[in-house]
Amino acid sequence: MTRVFGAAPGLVRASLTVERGDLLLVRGPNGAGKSTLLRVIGTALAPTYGSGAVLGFDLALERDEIRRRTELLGHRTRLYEDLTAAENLRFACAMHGVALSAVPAALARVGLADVAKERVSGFSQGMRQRVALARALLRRPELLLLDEPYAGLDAEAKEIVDAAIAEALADGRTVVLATHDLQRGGTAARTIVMDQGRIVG
Amino acid sequence: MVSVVPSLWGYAIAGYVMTAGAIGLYVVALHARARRARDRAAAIAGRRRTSTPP
Amino acid sequence: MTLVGQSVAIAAKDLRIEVRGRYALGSVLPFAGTLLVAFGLSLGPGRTLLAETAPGLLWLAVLFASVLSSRRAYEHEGEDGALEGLLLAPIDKAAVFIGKGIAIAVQLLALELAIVLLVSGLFDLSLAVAPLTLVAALFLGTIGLAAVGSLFGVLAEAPRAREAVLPLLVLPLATPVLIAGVRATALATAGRAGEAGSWLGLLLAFDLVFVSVGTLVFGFLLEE
Amino acid sequence: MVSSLERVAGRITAPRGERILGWATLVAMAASAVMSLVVSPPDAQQGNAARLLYIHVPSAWLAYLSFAVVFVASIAYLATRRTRWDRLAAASAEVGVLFTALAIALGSLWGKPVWGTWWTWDPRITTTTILLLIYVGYLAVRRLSDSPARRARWAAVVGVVGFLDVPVSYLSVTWWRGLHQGTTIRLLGESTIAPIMQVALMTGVFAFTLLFLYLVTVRLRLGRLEDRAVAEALSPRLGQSAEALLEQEASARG
Repeated sequence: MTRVFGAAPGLVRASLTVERGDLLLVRGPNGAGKSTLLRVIGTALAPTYGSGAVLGFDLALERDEIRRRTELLGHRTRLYEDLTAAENLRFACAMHGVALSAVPAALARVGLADVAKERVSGFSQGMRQRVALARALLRRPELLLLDEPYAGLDAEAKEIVDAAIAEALADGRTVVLATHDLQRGGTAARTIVMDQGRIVG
Repeated sequence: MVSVVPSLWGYAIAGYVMTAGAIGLYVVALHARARRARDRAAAIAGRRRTSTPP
Repeated sequence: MTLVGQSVAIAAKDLRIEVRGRYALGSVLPFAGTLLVAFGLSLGPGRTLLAETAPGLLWLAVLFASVLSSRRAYEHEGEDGALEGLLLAPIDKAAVFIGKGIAIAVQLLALELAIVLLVSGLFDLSLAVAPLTLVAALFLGTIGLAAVGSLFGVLAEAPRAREAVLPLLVLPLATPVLIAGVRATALATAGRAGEAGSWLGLLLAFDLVFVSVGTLVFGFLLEE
Repeated sequence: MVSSLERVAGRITAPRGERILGWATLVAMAASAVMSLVVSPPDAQQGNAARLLYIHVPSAWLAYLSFAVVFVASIAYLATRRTRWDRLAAASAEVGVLFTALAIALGSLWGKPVWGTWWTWDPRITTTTILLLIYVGYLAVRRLSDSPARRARWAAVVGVVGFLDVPVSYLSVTWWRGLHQGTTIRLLGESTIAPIMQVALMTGVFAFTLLFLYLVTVRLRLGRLEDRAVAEALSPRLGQSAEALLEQEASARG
């Protein structure tokens, strides 16, 4: 699977297979192509050359099937500033066909139950990451793609992320975790290292 | 009185000169851009062949 | 969730953000008001000329308001990359086009209410003569402008998009709406509403073309 | 059917084919010039200004022909994602802008002696002006994105929507124009033009069409060279010829 965009190739040669139910850890310096790899797997970015299959569905032709079963958590929170935390999640429910009743529980899990009615514009970066995490937990995606989920989080929030990963793995669901955080990802079944758009380790 | 047919050659000439000029300039520009693009591709390819070890 | 359900959810979200941000009330309406006063200053103070050009001035204000509202509809998606969220949702991308179109249309209709009142006050446009035809013209024109704005507003979010790309795209394409809208409005306010039928038909044709084609091709604009 | 079309197109665009087309265009244009300026008589009322007919009508014809080519190429690109359709759309659009502008300039130049003013909102010229603005919008959209695939997709959408807008615009302008002044004085003049003039006009349309083919062919070659230059800069990392990779993208999607 090769992905080149603009003049600078973001990801040159990456052939990769992940077993279901595994935790894959992706290491590498900033700009090594980790985000690009995750965005291509999560169908946020179409590969310029080459092809791939995620959860058995073709990357180019069956994107909606992949999107139904995948959640991509990137450093951009994709939230609406003028909406409250609850409203952001309720909209996500409408888009993904999830019952609205799941919202309170998801917010509670990330410790934001008390600010559910407040607008995201007043939130700190850490709180926004938590709302994005809550949105990811709204449904039980078969494939969880986490791109630097720990960035900007306090210790307590990092625990929540670990708990979410552990829960997903317990359910036999797959997680791909890209992070610098060396203390995290201990239980990874496989680790790959990336540098300048290539998988080197 | 013979109706004098207005010659109005001026307008016709102006139109033809403008058209010929515009088309001529465009053709020249196209060929120039084509030559420049070919040279740029050749230059890059040349540099690449010399820089990568055989 | 059906296409309709998704579209309504997106429209509701857009309108809630719009009400919270009060962009239409806060900046588009003042802009339209300034525009109308400027028209008056440039064409006035002779009342007859102003009364004659009033339909044109009204629709010019509506046209520019539609461009501003369309850009705004996608601008608030861009803040934290929310547009990518819509791309990743397993929904029919046409729902984004329709949902945003509805939101833009609703805002435009609200703005038009104010613009019409302003124009009738400033330029003696007689609204009571054939209100039904006038409302029909505004409604059909708004659907057309919302469709074009919803379709190309997403391009204004492109990394290298300059301010002018949206008006440059929308205004030429919206020529039929401008012409038919102005003619229908002029006929309605001049008591010759009976003759406005053909213009309303033209507006309807424009709407059908743009809503259907927009629904078909919008996915290509959003796709990564 | 499409592949045979592409084979024919392949032969035309080979360098030798381009040169032959070039010479044929030159001969046809010369013949058209002789017919228009020498052989056909001046018009009874408009004198020699009427000779503008032989370049104004072919230019306007090319303006609409090229946008129709952009329309078809845009649909073909959206359906197949092959970069050659996008290149054809871009080539036809660029050539089209030139002839649209020429048609408008010639139309108003011709209007001056006939109507006494440069611009009279004649329905056809006004619609052609709207067409020019839509083209300018199309070319602006082509400069919006850095990723070739995205640029091609966005341009294709504008190519499709823009083309569908033209008939509705023409209708609205014609109705709008028709209100103020009976039947507009048709540029061609009410009387059917003399047979010799019709032959001159046909020669002009034929010559301009050949010219269009030639210009698009050269512009296509330029498009390929420019894409290769970009791909060449990337290809060392990929170790394969860029052209093969660009086509692989299409088959992977197909």
